[in-house]
Amino acid sequence: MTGKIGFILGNEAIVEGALVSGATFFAGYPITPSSEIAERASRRLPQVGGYYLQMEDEIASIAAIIGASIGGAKAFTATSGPGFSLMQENIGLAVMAEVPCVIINVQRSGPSTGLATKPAQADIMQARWGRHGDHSIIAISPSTVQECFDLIIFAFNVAETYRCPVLFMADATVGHLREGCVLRSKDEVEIINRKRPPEGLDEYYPYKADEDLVPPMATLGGHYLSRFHSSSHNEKGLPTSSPEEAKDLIKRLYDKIEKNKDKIVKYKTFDVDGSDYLLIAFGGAVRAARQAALDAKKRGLKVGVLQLQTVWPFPAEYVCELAKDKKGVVVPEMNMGQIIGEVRKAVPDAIPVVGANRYDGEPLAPYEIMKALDEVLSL
Amino acid sequence: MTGKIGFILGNEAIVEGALVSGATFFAGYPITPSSEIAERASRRLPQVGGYYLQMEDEIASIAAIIGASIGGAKAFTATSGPGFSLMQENIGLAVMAEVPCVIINVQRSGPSTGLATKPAQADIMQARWGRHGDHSIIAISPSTVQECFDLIIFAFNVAETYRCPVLFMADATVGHLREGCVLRSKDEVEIINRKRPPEGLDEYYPYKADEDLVPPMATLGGHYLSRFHSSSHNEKGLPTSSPEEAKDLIKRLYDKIEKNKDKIVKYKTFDVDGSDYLLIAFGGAVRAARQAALDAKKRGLKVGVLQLQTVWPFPAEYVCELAKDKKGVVVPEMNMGQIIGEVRKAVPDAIPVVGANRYDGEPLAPYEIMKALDEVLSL
Amino acid sequence: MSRRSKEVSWKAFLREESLPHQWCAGCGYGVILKSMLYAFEKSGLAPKDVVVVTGIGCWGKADDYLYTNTVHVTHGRALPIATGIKVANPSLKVLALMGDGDSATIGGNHLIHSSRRNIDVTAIIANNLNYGMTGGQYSCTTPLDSRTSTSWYGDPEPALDICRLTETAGASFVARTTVYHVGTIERYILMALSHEGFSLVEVISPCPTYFGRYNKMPKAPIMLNWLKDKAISIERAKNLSEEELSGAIVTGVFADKKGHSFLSRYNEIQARAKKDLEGE
Amino acid sequence: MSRRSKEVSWKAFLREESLPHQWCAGCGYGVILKSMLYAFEKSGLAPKDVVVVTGIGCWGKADDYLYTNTVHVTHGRALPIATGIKVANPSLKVLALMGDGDSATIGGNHLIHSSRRNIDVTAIIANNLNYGMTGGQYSCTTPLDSRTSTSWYGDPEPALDICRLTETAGASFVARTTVYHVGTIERYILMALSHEGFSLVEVISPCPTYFGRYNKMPKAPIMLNWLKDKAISIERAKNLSEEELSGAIVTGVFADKKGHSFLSRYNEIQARAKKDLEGE
Amino acid sequence: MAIPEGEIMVVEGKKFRIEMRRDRCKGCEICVEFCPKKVFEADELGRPVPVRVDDCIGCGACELRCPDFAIEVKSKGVS
Amino acid sequence: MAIPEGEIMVVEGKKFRIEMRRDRCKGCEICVEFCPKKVFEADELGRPVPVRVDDCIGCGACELRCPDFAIEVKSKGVS
Amino acid sequence: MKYEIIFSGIGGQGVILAGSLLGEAAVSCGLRAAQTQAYGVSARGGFTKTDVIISDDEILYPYALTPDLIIVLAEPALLHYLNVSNDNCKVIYDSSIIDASKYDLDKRYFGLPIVEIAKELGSARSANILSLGIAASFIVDISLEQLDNVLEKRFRGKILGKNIEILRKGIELGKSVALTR
Amino acid sequence: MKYEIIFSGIGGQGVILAGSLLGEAAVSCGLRAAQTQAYGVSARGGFTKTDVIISDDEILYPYALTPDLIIVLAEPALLHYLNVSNDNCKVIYDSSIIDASKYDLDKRYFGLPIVEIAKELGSARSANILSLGIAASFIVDISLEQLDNVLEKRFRGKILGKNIEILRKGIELGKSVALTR
Ligand SMILES: Cc1ncc(C[n+]2csc(CCOP(=O)(O)OP(=O)(O)O)c2C)c(N)n1
Ligand SMILES: Cc1ncc(C[n+]2csc(CCOP(=O)(O)OP(=O)(O)O)c2C)c(N)n1
Ligand code: SF4
Ligand code: SF4
Ligand code: SF4
Ligand code: SF4
Repeated sequence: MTGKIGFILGNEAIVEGALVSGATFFAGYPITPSSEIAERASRRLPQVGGYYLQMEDEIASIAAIIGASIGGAKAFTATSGPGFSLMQENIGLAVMAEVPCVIINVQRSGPSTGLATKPAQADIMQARWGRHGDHSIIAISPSTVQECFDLIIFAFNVAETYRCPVLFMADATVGHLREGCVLRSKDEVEIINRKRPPEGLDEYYPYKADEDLVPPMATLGGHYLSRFHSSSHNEKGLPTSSPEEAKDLIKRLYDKIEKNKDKIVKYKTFDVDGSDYLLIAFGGAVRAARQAALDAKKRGLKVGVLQLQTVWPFPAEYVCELAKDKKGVVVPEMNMGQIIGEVRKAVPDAIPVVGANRYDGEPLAPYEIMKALDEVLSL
Repeated sequence: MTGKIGFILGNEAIVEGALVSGATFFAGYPITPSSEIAERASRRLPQVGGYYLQMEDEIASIAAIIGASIGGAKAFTATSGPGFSLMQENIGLAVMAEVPCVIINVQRSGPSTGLATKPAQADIMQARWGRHGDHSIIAISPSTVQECFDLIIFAFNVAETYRCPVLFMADATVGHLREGCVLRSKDEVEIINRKRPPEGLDEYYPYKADEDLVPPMATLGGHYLSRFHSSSHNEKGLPTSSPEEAKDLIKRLYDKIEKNKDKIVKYKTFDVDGSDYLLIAFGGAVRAARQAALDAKKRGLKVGVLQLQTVWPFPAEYVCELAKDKKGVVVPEMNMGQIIGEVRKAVPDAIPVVGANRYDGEPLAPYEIMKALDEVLSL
Repeated sequence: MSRRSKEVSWKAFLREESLPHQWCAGCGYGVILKSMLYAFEKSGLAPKDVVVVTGIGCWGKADDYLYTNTVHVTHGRALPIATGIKVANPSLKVLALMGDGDSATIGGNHLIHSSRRNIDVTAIIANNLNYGMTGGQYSCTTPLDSRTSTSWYGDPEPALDICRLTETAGASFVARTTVYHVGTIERYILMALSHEGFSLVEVISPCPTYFGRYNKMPKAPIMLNWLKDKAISIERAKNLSEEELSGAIVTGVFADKKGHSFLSRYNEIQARAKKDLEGE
Repeated sequence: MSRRSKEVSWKAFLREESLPHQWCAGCGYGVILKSMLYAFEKSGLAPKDVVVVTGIGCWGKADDYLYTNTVHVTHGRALPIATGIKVANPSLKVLALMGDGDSATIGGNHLIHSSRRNIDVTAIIANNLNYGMTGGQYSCTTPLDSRTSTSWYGDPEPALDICRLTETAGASFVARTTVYHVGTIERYILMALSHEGFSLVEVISPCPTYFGRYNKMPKAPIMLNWLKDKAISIERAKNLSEEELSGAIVTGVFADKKGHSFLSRYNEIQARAKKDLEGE
Repeated sequence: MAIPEGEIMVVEGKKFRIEMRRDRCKGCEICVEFCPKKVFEADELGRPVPVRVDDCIGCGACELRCPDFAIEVKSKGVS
Repeated sequence: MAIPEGEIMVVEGKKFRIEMRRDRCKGCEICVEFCPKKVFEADELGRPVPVRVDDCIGCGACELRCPDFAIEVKSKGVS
Repeated sequence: MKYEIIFSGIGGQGVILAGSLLGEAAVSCGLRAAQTQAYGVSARGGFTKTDVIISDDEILYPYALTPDLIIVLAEPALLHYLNVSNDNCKVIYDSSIIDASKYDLDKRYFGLPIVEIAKELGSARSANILSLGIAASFIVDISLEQLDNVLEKRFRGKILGKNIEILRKGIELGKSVALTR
Repeated sequence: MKYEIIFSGIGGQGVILAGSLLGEAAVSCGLRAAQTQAYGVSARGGFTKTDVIISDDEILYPYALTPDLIIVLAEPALLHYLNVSNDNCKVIYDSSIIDASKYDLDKRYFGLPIVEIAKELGSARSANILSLGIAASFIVDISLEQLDNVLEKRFRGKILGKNIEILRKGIELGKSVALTR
């Protein structure tokens, strides 16, 4: 499969991208609209010597990929809202024990069972805050089938680089979209693997971080003994209740994401230079946003689009930088307004920020964004 | 137990308050530092003809209280971080199916297993955003043992009034604190019970709301047939995939909380009139904040305290109103800074907002708040 | 034959206006639903006395077609929710309708602990040997090596025997039949409804759309005949070796024990507690 | 007696510097830990080949005292995590150490599905008949009517028989003993370690601090003698009625079946898949 | 052709009357297969028609087995 | 009195030597109860002392049963 | 160049397959294509549709806003498209299974006996392939060769042969309609 | 009037009980009281402590910031309180089980053979009640009657009698220390 173009589903492109990343382990529990990921993974992984595990539920699924990653594999799971909610506790485990893995949420309309087959982007705040305890998290969101492929590779790369779970927040509009997609080969993309400790150490401290705040991860069954821990622990991986050690750990886990934001945050801009208005969107909503910007151009308006490929950590400084000389900002989302809260925090009070929201299970349309833009124009 | 004073744990006061509220059903799974709630409930409930169920896990626990509430009981559960994370999916069910119930989270230090016996307030953003899909939620937080008693009654009352789950966000500093507490009797407090449909309707529509946006809840086994539904549903409680109906439902569920904010938001102020600085805190941190304000007074500073007894919905307008003529705001929290984000959104850009945070498992101390106040002074 | 209606007619429990139902052509769920309605009729229950809790799955849509109290919940959680309802309101007859995925895969923990607790709830498990709702993936009951949408090369996991498991865990009434053996469905459900303690009826059901299609049985009649061929009564099974039984569907009543339901035990707890309170 | 060390000495697996351990006086967990170390020694394994996954609970603290690879996870999830490790890295010997609450109450679903899957992992369940870590609440294995910190008036729920349940679910090696029968712990663990497929050893352990104290056995020796009295070998149990067995602790090997572990089955899947790929 | 909702096709036999709600029938052919007297035959769209209704012995198998509440067999004595 | 860490109490018997890590011992009295020769007796704080070490037959029960890695029984032939 | 095409019908008719084959052929011809699908209880006979956008430029919004062509294979689907806004849109419905006389359809609506023709050509189930041909005929830039190619990837043996034949018939039919454009 | 008192020791010594009895007695006397506890692996012999704040006014911060009295029943606890900042604080440690000679303690530290005295009075396990008495002696507003009352609620029979006696001995001891204040 070298560089060939496929006309495939976003969900399928995710699997192909994961394979190129070197993923050999998938564990999941089917759920609409993510099931094609499981289905393709079940067929593709054993072909390449990998494993597809269908677990008894989503808790077991996230647990199994954490285990597989500890065991040395690149591992991923896929789910949607209800399953994502069930995974929260153990996403926290991956954060605390510093286990790289990728969790895909193909978002559908909620709350609860909601409209099980219909798209939404209403789990994006949950991605940030869904589990207990202080921590930061990485979330990435694709808007095209090609991005499903390219960004899942990026997701695996950052997971491996920062020894942490990465949330891949797709949605049903992209997961169930078929488009042409260049299926790049391993040689055509950058693949990052987890940092290993140097050989010949007297003692390997599994949680002793390098300057990048990330501790090297030893190969299980290799020369060093490894320890992984869900409680507050010291550098040796032994539990501690020392306030200092506890604080240092939480702070490092937070900082290794926040202080490396530059490298984690990925975005795209369209016509932002010299534009008067800015649309800020992520995932499926980007498509409508770009169409709306084009339509607005026909009306003589200068509208730029900022696509957040990385949603968390949120690039507040960059958003502020980009927005501060605009006349107004519109935030199109397929939810009641979630990321708009971050935009509002980032953007100076003086600049109007208006949402273009849809939460009835239907994809957001360009005209709705235009309406929001008109609202901004009228302010 | 009429109006007598007990010297009891916050966790115990919660159970006594729940009993006064008329709660007859508890289902839970033990976890530090909430277990005394289960323990006391297991002893007290059968004494009054109620039921204590120890379920197989926290998912079953929240499910059982949802069932019990549907069955007609006032029901509650108690947990801490890991269990709270596991409950998220079915808290969403209670939101969607509109089932009144109270979920107590005695917060401890995370993420993951963290410092299992030590206090924190780091699940408060999770309380707001922990589950998938758009919705609003109510969260209440006590700062004294007396408030454990009084506010749990309030929690049951709002749950019953608005037919929704209410999150009672205590923390280990309060749950494991013993203080004198007036154990008021049923006659001394206001007890609200769920609204029932009028008799003699031709057909009862289980999800047809009154003007207050809340649908009356029929007695199960009574005259009308009831329907409860986790998917998008119409007024009859039948599933729908109509975008209009889906939207109306989500919007109503959101509005019934947000538009009734006045009645749901409960707070206390201390010396805010004429003060130059404002401390905004909730739960256990209030104690340190009030001490710090007192200490500051000795230094000649005028510092007021706003205690958010209701944290969600967040009273942004009121916070803005109160803060807008202050020289600065400090937000003390036993976390890395969570509610401060809401305060920042609410308060005009010009007013400095500084956090006083502690997240090493130790309770926040007054001097740490003083330090933050000094930082504000220096701005 | 139209049914003899001594009590409330089965039709009173059916939301006819919701028909045709959304199940596929040849899906066995309509048959199970109808059998349950027949059992309701015979049970002497009125719609308002009945609470049907459904999980998520094709079978979980059964509540759409019912005029009883209905509670449509999250995937896997029907049993603990039914438990709460029953305990809070013991006068109601509470049923939990679950697919095999719902009850035994994601919901397996609640299944064993409900069995152990012997909670006074009736579980009706429609086992179509795969996940119908999400497109035919394998389930914990999918026969070893079967093809499904996630086991293109065969399912590497052996199937769970729901009846043996729940019996071992302590369920006091356990029975299994198939949609082919249609008359027994009603009979077992009726027995379950009158049982005190946890009762469970598992009905193996054809899913021609997925399980059938993936396994060379694309039409309902073929699947029904397959069920007929695979079925062995529990009495006959007793004299067969494990090998002879491999792949068979053992049908019949696995357990039917009286007494000591959760509620009866909890009554004692309450009595002791009240004494304790008086003694305080 | 100091141990004959043919292979790596058991002491090489022990983090002596972490002693004294945090378990209470008389807690049986130290004995189980030591027996496991002896089994490690005899197994011929080296510390780096061993991965011990622990859940949350008193027994879940065992990793603090081990020089092996250790993975301390969330409550109830040791088995699926162990599953992931083993599948990703089949050359490792993967153990899951769990309490009764961890393994069978909150973790019950993983327990039955790991059994069914016959995943090549060894589960060592320390069953102290209650939740030690959180202060002695009842568990799914607490004997009916026992007093605990949440069953002041007696536990209304019957106890789960972990061995019978997992055997029924498909576990291929299942054995139970008690801390009183100390020699058998090492023996069963050694058998489990050399078993292909899912192996499980349940050890009933005294918790004098909680279960003992609440049930008139506040000291370890009393509890050990109680275990001795309650124990009946599986051979003897075969000839006893259900009534005679009520309250007894049946010990011995419940299942020891060869072949068809998950990994061996998945190897076949991969072989078929590779053919499919070539055929594409 | 779409079948109007609620329309009942009544086919009278010698002893029994078969009433079919064809708007509910999905053509699974269970009745065709399991009628012991082979009363039904599938039409071109796979929908059963009781072509040999006179052979009907009123066993009710089709009614019982129809998953779609589409068949009722009525004894002609009763209305 | 606190027992210094790591200090080993060695009691020599005729055939066997009992080494006790009293800093690890928690006084559960299992060794006292289960020694077939009743070699141990509990001191005032409940900590076992091998008072009849000469009776020791080297069965190792105390070592095996001690949950705290506090006892080793050594044959005097071996070092 | 940009086309917005909708295939609609009920679950089981294979309209989504038709859409994906069209998109795939377009991509093989060097065009861009995006195909969305509305999931419902589709496997169980409910309304289904797929939007196919084909363009020589980047496709931004992937849903049909101003469809150029709508193919309707069942009555419930027709109900969805009774009020199409685009004046230039053609709506082709299967007159062999839809009685359109009760609707007041303007000249944008054409009835073709799709299932009947497919049946005549040997397979009523290939109505979707006939529809594919009809749709393909509207897009000059899609070559017959690539259409054959995608069919070859999807089908084997006798069915493949049938479908190749049916595809051609569809293109023919489509052209006859296009003439009235 | 405000007192900050800390009882400390290791798990199993009942220091938390002592604290809660003191608080309860205070509340019964119409005072305010707050009692916190540090949980650790306390049931398993680790360090435990409880802060008891007693005041006639509302208690804001419930932790002892400037303790007036610290009672130390085990060596690991003493280590926590070697550097108390408050000049007026008294630290009373159990000299029968702590060898304080290795520490350089100033005059705020007093050794009392608490366990030994308790043992003499019949129950080494009642060292916590002795401590309760010591602490109570420092707070004039707590009446002996209420202290007896809370003991009566907690204990029965012979143990109650013993504890009432031990309590009195504690108060006596406390007073003797207070004299040096
Ligand atoms: C937490 C969660 N996980 C997954 C799903 C997706 N899902 C819906 S139904 C189902 C399984 C259906 O199988 P089964 O329970 O056997 O019922 P059937 O549809 O076969 O009747 C799944 C996996 C969900 N709704 N919620
Ligand atoms: C999700 C979750 N729920 C609850 C807890 C609290 N908890 C910790 S250990 C434990 C039970 C301990 O019992 P068991 O597993 O039998 O082990 P033991 O302590 O008795 O050895 C519980 C309920 C937790 N840590 N996580
Ligand atoms: S998918 Fe299977 S189980 Fe679901 S309705 Fe269709 S035939 Fe029935
Ligand atoms: S509480 Fe029980 S299980 Fe836990 S360490 Fe103590 S004796 Fe052992
Ligand atoms: S059994 Fe029923 S649904 Fe099936 S073909 Fe016959 S009448 Fe139609
Ligand atoms: S068995 Fe061990 S811990 Fe117990 S008393 Fe004897 S030496 Fe001490």
